[in-house]
Order: sequence, then C-alpha cells, then structure tokens
Amino acid sequence: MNFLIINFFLISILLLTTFYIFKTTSLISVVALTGIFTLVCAAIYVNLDAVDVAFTEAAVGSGISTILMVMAVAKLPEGKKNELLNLFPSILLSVSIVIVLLLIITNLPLLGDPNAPIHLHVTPEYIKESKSIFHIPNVVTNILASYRGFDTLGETIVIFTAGLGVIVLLTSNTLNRKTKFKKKVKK
Amino acid sequence: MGYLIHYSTIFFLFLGCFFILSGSVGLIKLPDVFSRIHAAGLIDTLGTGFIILSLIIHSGFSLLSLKLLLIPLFILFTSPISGHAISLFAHESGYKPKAKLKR
Amino acid sequence: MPKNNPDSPKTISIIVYFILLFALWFVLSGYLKTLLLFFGLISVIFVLWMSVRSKSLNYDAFPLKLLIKLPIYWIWLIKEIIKSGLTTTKIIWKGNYTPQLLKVKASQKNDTGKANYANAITLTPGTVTIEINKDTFLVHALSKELAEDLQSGEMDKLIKGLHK
Amino acid sequence: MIFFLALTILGLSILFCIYRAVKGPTPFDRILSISSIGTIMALGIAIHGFAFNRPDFVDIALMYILLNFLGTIAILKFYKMKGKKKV
Repeated sequence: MNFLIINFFLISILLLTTFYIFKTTSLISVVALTGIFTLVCAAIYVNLDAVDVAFTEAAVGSGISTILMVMAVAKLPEGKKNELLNLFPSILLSVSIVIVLLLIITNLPLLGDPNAPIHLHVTPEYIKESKSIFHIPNVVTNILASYRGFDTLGETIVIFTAGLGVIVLLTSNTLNRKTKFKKKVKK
Repeated sequence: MGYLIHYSTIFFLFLGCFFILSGSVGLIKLPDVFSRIHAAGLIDTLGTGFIILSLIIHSGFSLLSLKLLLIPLFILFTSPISGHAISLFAHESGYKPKAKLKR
Repeated sequence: MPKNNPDSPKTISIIVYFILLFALWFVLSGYLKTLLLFFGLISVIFVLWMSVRSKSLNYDAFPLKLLIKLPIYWIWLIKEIIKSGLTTTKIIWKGNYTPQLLKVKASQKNDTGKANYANAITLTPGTVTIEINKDTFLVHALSKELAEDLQSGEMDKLIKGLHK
Repeated sequence: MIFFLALTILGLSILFCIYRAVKGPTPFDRILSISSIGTIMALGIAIHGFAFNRPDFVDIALMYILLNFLGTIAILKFYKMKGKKKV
C-alpha cells in the first residue's frame, strides 16, 4: 500500500515537471527541470527495487546528460528560445506512442508475480548457485559482474566517463586559460 | 535502553524533518535569491545532520552507520561550495541584493 | 594549480590520500576476503597514479598538524551551525528578516586558511560569502544578530589558530 | 510507520521546492531549488531503505548527493561561459 502511494506521488511529480518543461520558454530552465525529471526517475527505480538501474540512471542522467545539454545550450546563438512552431506532429507522435504503450501494458504480467516468464527460466539458478560459486552475497552484483561481465564493462565505461566529466569540470578552467593567453599576447 | 533508542530516533527524525520543512518554506517565503540561499543551507546542514543522526541511532553501530556518516561528510564539503558559487554568479550577473552595504 | 609547499612534503600527503581512499573503498564495499582486498588495493593505486599523472592532486591540503586539530574544530563548527540554524529557523517562521551586506576582514595568511574561513561562513546557515577579494569577504547575512555574531571575530581567530 | 510519516513531510517540502523551481524569477532560484530537491531526494531514499528494511540503499543516496553537486556546478558553469547576460 505504502509502496503504491510513494509511486503515485513520484509519478505525479514527474507529470508536473513534464508539463512545465513543455511550457517554459527559457532554455536553461528546461535543462534545470530535466535535472529534476531524471532525479525523480531514479527515485522511481529505487522504489521498484531496481537499484542498479537507478545507479546508472542517476550517473548518466544527472552526470553526463546535464553537462552535454548545458554545453549544447552554451553553443547556441544568443537569444535563442524554446520555440514550438508546429505543435501538431509532435502531439500526434506522443499520443500514438502512449496508445501503443497502454496496449502493451495490458499484456504484461503483474508486478512481482512469481509465475511470470522471467522468474521461471534462469532466475532460480542464479539465486541458488551464485553465492556458492562466486562467494559474493549480492545476487545482482553476481549477475552483472560475472554472468554478464562484458555487458557490464560497457556500462562501467559510461560511468567512468561520468567520473572524467567530474575532473574536467572541477579542475581546469578553459575560459581562464584563454584569457590568460590573450593577456600574454597583448604584453 | 530499547525505549531510549526508539524515542530518540523518533525525536531526531522529526527534528530533521522540521528543519527541512522550514527550509523549503523559507525557499518560498524569503524575498530574493541571496536570502533563499540561507534556506537551502538550512536544508543541507541541519536537516541532513539530524536525519542521518536518527538513522545512525536506529541502525546501531556497524559498517552501515559508517556509510551513513559519509553523507554529512560529503555535504560538509559540497554544500558551501555550491552555495558560494550560486551567490557569486548571481552577484556577477547583475542581480543586486535588497540589503545595502553596512560600513 | 596546486603548488608544492616545502612545509608539507609530497610523499606524506600521498600516503594520507592513500589511507583515505582505501578507507573509503573499505567502507563502501565492506569485504574482508584477500582477493577482493587486493582488487581494492589495485584500484586505489590506479586512481592515485592517474591523479598524480594528471596533476589534479593538491599537496597543500594535508599538513599533519591540521589533521590533529581538525576533529576539535569540527565539533566547534557543529555547535555553531546548530546555534545559527535555530536563529535562521526562527527568522523564517516569524518573517522578520532584515538582510544585511557586510565586509569581513580575514586575518589568515595562506590560501587554505582563507578558503576554510569562507567555507565556514557559508556553512553556518544565515551567512553566505558572496565575493572574495584579497583579504576582505563580502558577506550576506539574514539578520542583524547574525551579522554582529560574525563581526565579533571569534570564528576568524579560531581558524587562524587552526592554520598556524 | 514513523518513517512513512517522515517521507510524507519530505514529499511536502519537495512540492514547495518545485513551486520555487517553476516560478522562480531568476534562473539562480531554479538552480538553488534543484540542488535542495536533490538533497531531500537523497535523504528520502535513505529513509525509504530503512522503511522497507533494505538499508543497502544508502549507497544510492551517497551517489545522489555527489551527482547533485556536480549538476549544480555544471549548470553554473554555463553562466560563466555566457558571461553577463540574463537568460
């Protein structure tokens, strides 16, 4: 019950921020509101017990995509605004996607249903064997780091890039370097 | 002893929640950007501190409580930097605070 | 750019960084198996090597004297944060804010001390350092008592003693 | 049960912060409220872990706080690149 209430609250915040992302015209506030959107998305994943997805969502969404969007906005010509010239095609596209997704949802198994197809095939073996083979208590870590090692390597590279973003942002300032260079030239 | 742990958990948890609530009320109520930074600082320091303290008391001493202790430690380093950066850039981009300079 | 200070030799601060990073790794993972500890050691050494190579380490940050005095300072800082936080909460709920701008003199000599003082001012709720000139800070305070509290110079003196 | 009550209070304060993020006259108000939302959300995740008896969630709360700081500095850097201009 509590689980459902929390989910409902988070999704209503998500809808609220989406509405205002659609409505605002200044690009920097769109970037800022997208930051809230990603944070709430990751919180929903935490609530659904998908811890690793939440990790990746927070790292990629809040770490990399914010930086990329900020850089893109900085490169735009001045005075550019979030203009919506023709609304009709985008509304048509999103409404059709929503209809397709709603049709798919009715065919999905219930959340946490033990007889769902994914819980019958490999998962029991993972839960039984992984601890005795790898001696690490966390099953998700076992699956990610050893059964699907190569897959995770790619994800880890993404997270590593987020770390590099931290270093690039926090240590050297390219703008300062340029102005210093100009001063030297003037002298 | 068990009662003491239970009630102190409740006390510190709601103290932290009270500070977070008053910080967010301050975000709405206060008049300009420079004053609102104080409210955000209230959320960052006192709200986080008391909530983490209550969770540490609840969980007892273990590796988990050390992990919890890392949260206020990181806040101690990151919160003043972001607060200072916001106020500095707001000042540089030409927003003047409502207060006048006192000699 | 981090400068090399003769007072704090490079090797000692690298050792301190190593201990801190390894402690962080251990707290976050919590494994005691030899193999995993070895992996942790390798990753810590790799990170240290990378940051020495990219020159993003600050060798000035850990003089040994400061590390000993730091816990006492933190306890004092927490007391100060709680005190000014209560004042700020009272101001927010009552609504009688009288914002103040004031200039504060910093008597610390080195950059680390000044940064520490500015951070301490910003960390206590109710006062924010806006601008830092050479040794005067432009501070925004939420009310008169908070401003007077800062101008009495207690915090300045204590942090000056910390960095001696 | 206390944890759920605390989560409700945190949700209420998140709503207040979103009001400021949406309305805020200056962009700095928006950045400020986003950093506070990040902090409150991280605390909420920590409390949520204790409420559902899964205290391992503290790791995510830790990472949230670090990434929140990173996002704040990233958006502010944009202003340094643009110089003195109101967007």
